[in-house]
Amino acid sequence: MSPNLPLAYLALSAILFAIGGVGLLVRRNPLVMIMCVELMLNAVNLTFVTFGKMLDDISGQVIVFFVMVVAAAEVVIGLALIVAMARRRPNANADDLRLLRG
Amino acid sequence: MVSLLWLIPALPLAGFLLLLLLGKRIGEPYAGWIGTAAVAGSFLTALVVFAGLWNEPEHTYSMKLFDWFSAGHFSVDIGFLLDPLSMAMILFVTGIAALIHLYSIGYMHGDSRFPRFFTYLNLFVFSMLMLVMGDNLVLTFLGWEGVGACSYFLISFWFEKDANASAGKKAFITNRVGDWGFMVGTFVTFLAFGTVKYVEFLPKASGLAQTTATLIVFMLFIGAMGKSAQIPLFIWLPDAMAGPTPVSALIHAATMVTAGVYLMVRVNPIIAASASWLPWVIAGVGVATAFLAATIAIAQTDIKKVLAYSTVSQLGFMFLAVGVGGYSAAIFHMITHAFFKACMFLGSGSVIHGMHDEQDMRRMGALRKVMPITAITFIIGWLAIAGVPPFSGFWSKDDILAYALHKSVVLYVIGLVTALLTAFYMSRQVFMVFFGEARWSESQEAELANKLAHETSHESAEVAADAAATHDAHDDAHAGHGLVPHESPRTMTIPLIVLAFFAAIAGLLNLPFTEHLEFLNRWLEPVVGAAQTQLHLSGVQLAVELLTSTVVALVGISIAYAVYMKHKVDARRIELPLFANGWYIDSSITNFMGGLGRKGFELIALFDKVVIDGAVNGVARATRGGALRLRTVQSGYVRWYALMIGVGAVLIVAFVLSQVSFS
Amino acid sequence: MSIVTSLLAQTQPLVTSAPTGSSAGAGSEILFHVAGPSVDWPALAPLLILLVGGLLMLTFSSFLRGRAPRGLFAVVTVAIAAAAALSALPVWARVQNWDTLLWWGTNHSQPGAFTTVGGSVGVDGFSLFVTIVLCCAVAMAALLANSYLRREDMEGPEFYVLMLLSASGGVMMAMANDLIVMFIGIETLSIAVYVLAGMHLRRVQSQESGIKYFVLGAFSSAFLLYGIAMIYGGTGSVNLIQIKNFMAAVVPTHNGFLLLGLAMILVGLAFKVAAVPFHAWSPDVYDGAPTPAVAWMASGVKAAAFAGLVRIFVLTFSNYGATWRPIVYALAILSMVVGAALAIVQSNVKRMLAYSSISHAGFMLMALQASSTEGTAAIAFYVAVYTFMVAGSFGVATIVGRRGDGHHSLADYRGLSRSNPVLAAAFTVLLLAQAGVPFTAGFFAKFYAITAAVNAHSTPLAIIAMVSAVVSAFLYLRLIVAMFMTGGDDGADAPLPDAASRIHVPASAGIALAICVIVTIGFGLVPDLLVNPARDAKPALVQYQQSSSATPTITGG
Amino acid sequence: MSSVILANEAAATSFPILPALIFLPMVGAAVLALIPRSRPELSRQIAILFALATGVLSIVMLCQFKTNDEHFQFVVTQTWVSSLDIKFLLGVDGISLFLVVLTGILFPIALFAAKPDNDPKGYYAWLTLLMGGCMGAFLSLDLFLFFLMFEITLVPLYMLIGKWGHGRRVYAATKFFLYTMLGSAFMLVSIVALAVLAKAGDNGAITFDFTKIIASNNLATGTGRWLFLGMAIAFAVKVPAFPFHTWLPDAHTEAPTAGSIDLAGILLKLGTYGFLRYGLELFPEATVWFAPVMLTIGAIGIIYGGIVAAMQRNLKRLVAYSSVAHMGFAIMGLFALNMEGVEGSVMQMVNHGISTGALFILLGFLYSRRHTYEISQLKGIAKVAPVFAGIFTIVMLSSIGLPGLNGFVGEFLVLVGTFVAHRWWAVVAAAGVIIAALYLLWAYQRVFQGEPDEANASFPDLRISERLVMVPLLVLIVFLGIYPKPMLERIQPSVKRVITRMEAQVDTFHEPVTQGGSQLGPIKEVLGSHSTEGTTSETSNGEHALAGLGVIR
Repeated sequence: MSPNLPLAYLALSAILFAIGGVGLLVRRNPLVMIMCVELMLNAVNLTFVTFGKMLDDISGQVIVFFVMVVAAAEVVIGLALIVAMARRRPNANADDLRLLRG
Repeated sequence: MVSLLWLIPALPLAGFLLLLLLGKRIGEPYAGWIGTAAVAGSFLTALVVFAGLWNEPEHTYSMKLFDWFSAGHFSVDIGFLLDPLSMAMILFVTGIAALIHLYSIGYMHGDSRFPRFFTYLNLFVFSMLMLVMGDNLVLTFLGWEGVGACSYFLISFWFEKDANASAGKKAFITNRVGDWGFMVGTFVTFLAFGTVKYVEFLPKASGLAQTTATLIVFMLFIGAMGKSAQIPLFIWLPDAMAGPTPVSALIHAATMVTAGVYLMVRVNPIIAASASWLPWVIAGVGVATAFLAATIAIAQTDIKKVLAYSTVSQLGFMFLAVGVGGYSAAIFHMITHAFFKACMFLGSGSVIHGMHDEQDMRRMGALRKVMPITAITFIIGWLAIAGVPPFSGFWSKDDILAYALHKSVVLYVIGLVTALLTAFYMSRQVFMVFFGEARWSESQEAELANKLAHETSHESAEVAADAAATHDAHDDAHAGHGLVPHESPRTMTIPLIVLAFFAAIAGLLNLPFTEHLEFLNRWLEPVVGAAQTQLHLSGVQLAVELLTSTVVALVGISIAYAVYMKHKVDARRIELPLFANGWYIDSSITNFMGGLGRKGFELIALFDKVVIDGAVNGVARATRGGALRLRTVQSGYVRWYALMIGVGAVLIVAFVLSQVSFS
Repeated sequence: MSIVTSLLAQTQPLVTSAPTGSSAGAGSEILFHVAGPSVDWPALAPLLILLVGGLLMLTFSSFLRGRAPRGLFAVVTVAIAAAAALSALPVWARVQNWDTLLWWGTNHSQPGAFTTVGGSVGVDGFSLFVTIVLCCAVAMAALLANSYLRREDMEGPEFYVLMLLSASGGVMMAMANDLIVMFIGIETLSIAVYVLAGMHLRRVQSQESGIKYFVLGAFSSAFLLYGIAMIYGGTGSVNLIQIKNFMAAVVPTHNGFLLLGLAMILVGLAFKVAAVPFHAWSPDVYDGAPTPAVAWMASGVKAAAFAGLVRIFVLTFSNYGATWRPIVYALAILSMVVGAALAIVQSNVKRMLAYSSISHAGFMLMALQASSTEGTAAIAFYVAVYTFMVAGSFGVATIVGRRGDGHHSLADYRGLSRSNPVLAAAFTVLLLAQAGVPFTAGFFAKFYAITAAVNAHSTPLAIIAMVSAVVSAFLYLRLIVAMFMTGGDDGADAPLPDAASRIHVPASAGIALAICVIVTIGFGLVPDLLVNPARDAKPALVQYQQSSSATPTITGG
Repeated sequence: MSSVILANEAAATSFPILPALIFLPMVGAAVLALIPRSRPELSRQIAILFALATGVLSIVMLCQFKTNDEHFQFVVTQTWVSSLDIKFLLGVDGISLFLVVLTGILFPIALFAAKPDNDPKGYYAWLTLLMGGCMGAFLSLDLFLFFLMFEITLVPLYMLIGKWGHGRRVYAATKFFLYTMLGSAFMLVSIVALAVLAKAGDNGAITFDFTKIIASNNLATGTGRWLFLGMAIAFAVKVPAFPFHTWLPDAHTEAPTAGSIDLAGILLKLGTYGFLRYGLELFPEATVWFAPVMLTIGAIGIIYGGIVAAMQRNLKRLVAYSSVAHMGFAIMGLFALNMEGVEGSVMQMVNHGISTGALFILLGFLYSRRHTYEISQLKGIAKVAPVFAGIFTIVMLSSIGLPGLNGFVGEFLVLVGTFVAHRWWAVVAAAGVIIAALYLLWAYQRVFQGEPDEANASFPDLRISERLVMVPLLVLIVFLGIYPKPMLERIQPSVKRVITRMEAQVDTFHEPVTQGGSQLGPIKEVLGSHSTEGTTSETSNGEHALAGLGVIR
């Protein structure tokens, strides 16, 4: 591994994180928004792995499993909420959720 | 005997308290008699005390009742200072007050608030006594304010008429302007001496820096100007005639208005220590007031207004005396003036009473036939004020003029002219009221006509006209009378006679011929001697002055005779509108207060509402407005919220990374 | 030592080359003879009681389908919460070095704050204090939920279970000595709350709030996690003690990863406490979510998040105060001012309370900013008092919301003093306490926060705080006006409710309200009762004491 | 110094009279809150009972008060919050004595004087609670406790105005609450900062004990000034001093009678009392430094309040603005920083409480008959109700400051003191006496004089019970006007203590005093530089008389 390679990974993960973040900001489909969040979390996972490698430390890679579990739980909840909403308001996108404001 | 001193104010105070609590139950006329008895007792006590005072060293006696209040270095007692000056004041105040109380029993007969009237009168006498007897400036101030308050109550005694109420208010507030000066004067005195007690600071006056002394006197003089109705604060006094006539006689002629003169005489050592221009100011204000008021009096038609302006004018004379260093002359004139002016006021009250509340002199005339006692006493008063020898006014006025001549010819000449005017307008009044044709038989019809006119043109509703109608209770009492004027009851005529007697002979107090005859001068010597201008007139000078005064008085009377008895000159050529309207001083001030002054006040009130309160409410509104605007940020869009989080994160990260050192 | 490494200590040989030859052949032994980290079970009892209690309740309730007696779940929940709180007391006594706790003698080998589970759980006064506060919050919310759920036809154990799980997440956060534990705690806490928020299926608002909360929460979790990753990268560990040790050893060159991580973690936690500008979710969620859930959110979630903030920033990053204190300073000002300002223009009471809770968060951030023992004591006091004030306030909102949970406008409170005088009086006390009126616990809470700020030389912040308190006082006055002063200039002459339109106050909610009011006034009159525990609740980071088995293996660095 | 101040009272009297003064009304409020709704008529009796008992206690305390003792008396100490050394520390000295007694007198009178329109239970409960709060504020010697009591008074008054007031009562009540609370926000920060910085407790711990803090005296100059400023804002709002006064007219106008009485009579004094106790005594240096500003505020208040009062069309607003003017005197006297001024100021506080309290009672009577405060609606009442008019006149003259009535003594002492210290302010302020007469007489004429119109012709005169309510106040008005000595001699030692401490603490400060006739030399110089016309300001280097000014520049 060349010395700069880890930095490239870090940069990649940062970019992925940013893409996820921006995606969440620009997309209206709740499903896509959840996917964006997933993308952000996975970008973090990549970071952890990279750091673990850089530091020669196993825990960086172990943490990833924790994160994946949490991310899965989140997705489950998110999907459940979306489904529940879709029953009442089919085809609603995120911008339609404006009952509460002010 | 001197130790009875405390009884002098205590009696009127007791009378006041008794009448205040039980007056209504006591009722008429006993309330009047109680009030009169209290003051008369006070006068008798004063006589006893007077007798006792002869035996006191330097004719001075002081008495401390109790500490009034003290804080830090400032301390004031309720204590009395009895010296020749205050003794003289006490005597004539209680004496005249007793007579006027007596007179009021008759005059106020039938009034629904009869007991209340005597309550106020007793309180007034008490306050006046505190004023003259107080042994310090603050106690004097207590009396000073007390008489002011009583004056307020009594002027607006018939408060149902707005004009009366306004007149009372005007008097109080105008006086308050003067009180400001009095207070500041007191403060400076305290600052300079560390005390406000006369016996403690007056002897040290000579050690005072000139400017300090000037400041004290000037401030006290402002106070005196208010109380004694000097230019420009004289405007309240003519209006004060709205009160019942005994009040005008007692308060606004004989006693209260002379308080300013008393004060000036009291602090004469400080005047002596003050800058040389200050006496000029006092004399100037005095003589100007005397002259101006005399010219105004020429053109008045209300019987009491003439007397009111004449009072202002005579007070001017007294200040002239103070200004030219003739303190004893000022007191002398004050006493003689008290007699003859009280006599004339009460006489005018008797006339008004007899004429069924008619005050317009143009509807009087030839009253000497129906009201002989009133007429004779009034005429004595007239001769006294006009300066006809040997009546009292002649001597006192001449005394002042002599001092004036010593100081400056200009003052003397103006004084003489004023004396001439005085003789003229007083003669005018006497001729219009007591001589000539009886115009009162037609006055009833005229009054009807006047009333009609009155209703159509409300503009002409001046205080004078309002006062002319006065109290309704009085009307009731005389309902069913014939149209003929009548002489007043004995309670009213006896005081008139007594006063007329003194108006005639009071000159004996201080005859200028030899030092032995100058009783008053010698009596006051311990108080004013040091500061008094010493006149050493030769016999010739004295004779010339006396003669000049006599001539002037006679000329004045003659002109009046020519105009008003013989009708050789049209009166309207003399009674100029300028004079009738009091040189427009009063109306200018009123206009200013009602116009620009009020505007200023309104502006400040507006400032309070718009700027001060507006700022408070504005902050509230701005907060609310800002919040409402901020509320739009909470748009309800999830993406927008996420953006806020993102932006916040970026900002925080940027701040944090700005601290990274890349070295 | 991170929990990860310690838990997986036995796998070490598989991954890294064995440090010593002796263990080369011991692989199979290790695999079967698990020598895990020592676990101080009593210390974990509160957490476990909440967690297991919740799960057991869920399990057993499935056997009772439809036959559960009224109020059973609420009673059980309260019992679980009480058990958890009680189980924390011996530990508290141990941490405080007390010889006895009531009748219960305590003898400890390790006095004072301690660390357990391989250094990944820190037990100190502060975490125990917050644990007890969380238990109280659960109990309050459960009491409110009992009648609410019945009223809204939502009966069942789910609400309580979620709340208990959420509380266990909160306890986890309070005890976290490791960033990953912290993260898991946060997620346990949050995920349950996402569901709670969206639980009222018949209310569209509830669903909307659930989705909003979820999306934004996940978004912010990503930030938090990224921050943790950066810290890990910068220090080589996710264990707070090791991070602190690292910084003590390696500072002061400013470590870019570390700082970036610090900022990101701050963002993540600031979101949880709803500090401006990360607050936008809270008004909408508080507005839409079922009101008892809001009572839990406002009290419990905030308390847990502040516990996390204290552990990470005050304890771990104390050396980096110059970096994070200004940020918290700014957040505190923004939260107090914006929260107060926006609160006064609301017409919905739940939104008002939401904004006011933002403002309260600002006060706690002010105390956090002090980064001192006074500051943490102030936070502890504030959190405790605030739990009861806000639970009580939302309790009133629960009751007044009536069936459908929709009567939350200011007009619905008009004339409450006539129809329900006691309820109105209770609400008044709670509102005045929130406004910081003397002789209520709310005043002391603000007072301590201010004292902490002044002590830390942040007087301008203290002044801004007090001014914003005045602004938000207007909000409470508006509510009081609506309840008491009808017929004034404030509104139309709408017909006033009389005794006939009395709102029914269920017994359980009444009990909760009474407790809240009594606590609010009681601590206001005798603040020492709470001040002393709050001062004793000192947070501490303690080096993991090596007990018998595990070998310390310093990794990373 | 703490031990010195409290020394003589180490063994306090057996009966804890001061806590009783605070808690008796509070217990009354609690009892009132607990009585059943079905017995509203009980509430009035209970409230009066408790208030009267408190009033009697306060008078008992007055009788037991040792006249020539500058120390705090009847001291009670009880630790409350141990961690911050917050104590339940009560004591009374000459400064607070009469304010306490005034509270004890005015509250029962206010209860007698007015009845609420509705819901008497709450009304009386709040009023008695307010009484306890006021007592507490005057008696506290612990800064924290003082703040609590100062602040707690807001709530009852807010409820009283907001619920039992007239017209725009909610606006007025809210404005009052928020404005005052904003002021105290600064005070709280100041108090906390003071406690933190002074570290006056044992071993440098935090304490809020007033006596300990003034004994320790370890504040830097600049700090002291900032802290003073923080306190001053709160007190200036409470007084209320120009330009922080606009809450007062609104609050007064809309408040129920009892609220107005107690607001004007007692609560405004919390501000001036605070200035004296927690300004002059706590921050001597800052006081001297700020004195010119405060004097100016006071003087402006006197003139400005009077002028604006003269332009009011509502009687209550008018009296409210007159309060601004009167309290201006109180402020000015305090910052004259000499015995005359400060004693006069304390007098003025009490006198204003009596006079304005009496005025509001009378206005309450008026309102109960005519249901209006608008001047334009009233006319000629003196004719139909002479007793009412007479009593009003006396009270009015007392308010104007007529010598012989109570209003004069305080005002005059204040002006004397101010003149000795800083003469131009006094000269300006003295003009306030003109304006006072202007607006009150103007209003009196419009309301009482003239011929009554139809609406006012049937105005009933005061009933016996109403007259009896006024008697104690009238007696006080006259008695304190003629013989204020008993009061002044009790105030004096404590004021002396304050001034002495100030001289000891501030290097260049000497109490501004006159020289007296024995040393006329320096005064010649002092006044010699004075122009009579009042155009130039003083530039003298006179030794003593100007020392007060010299220090301030």
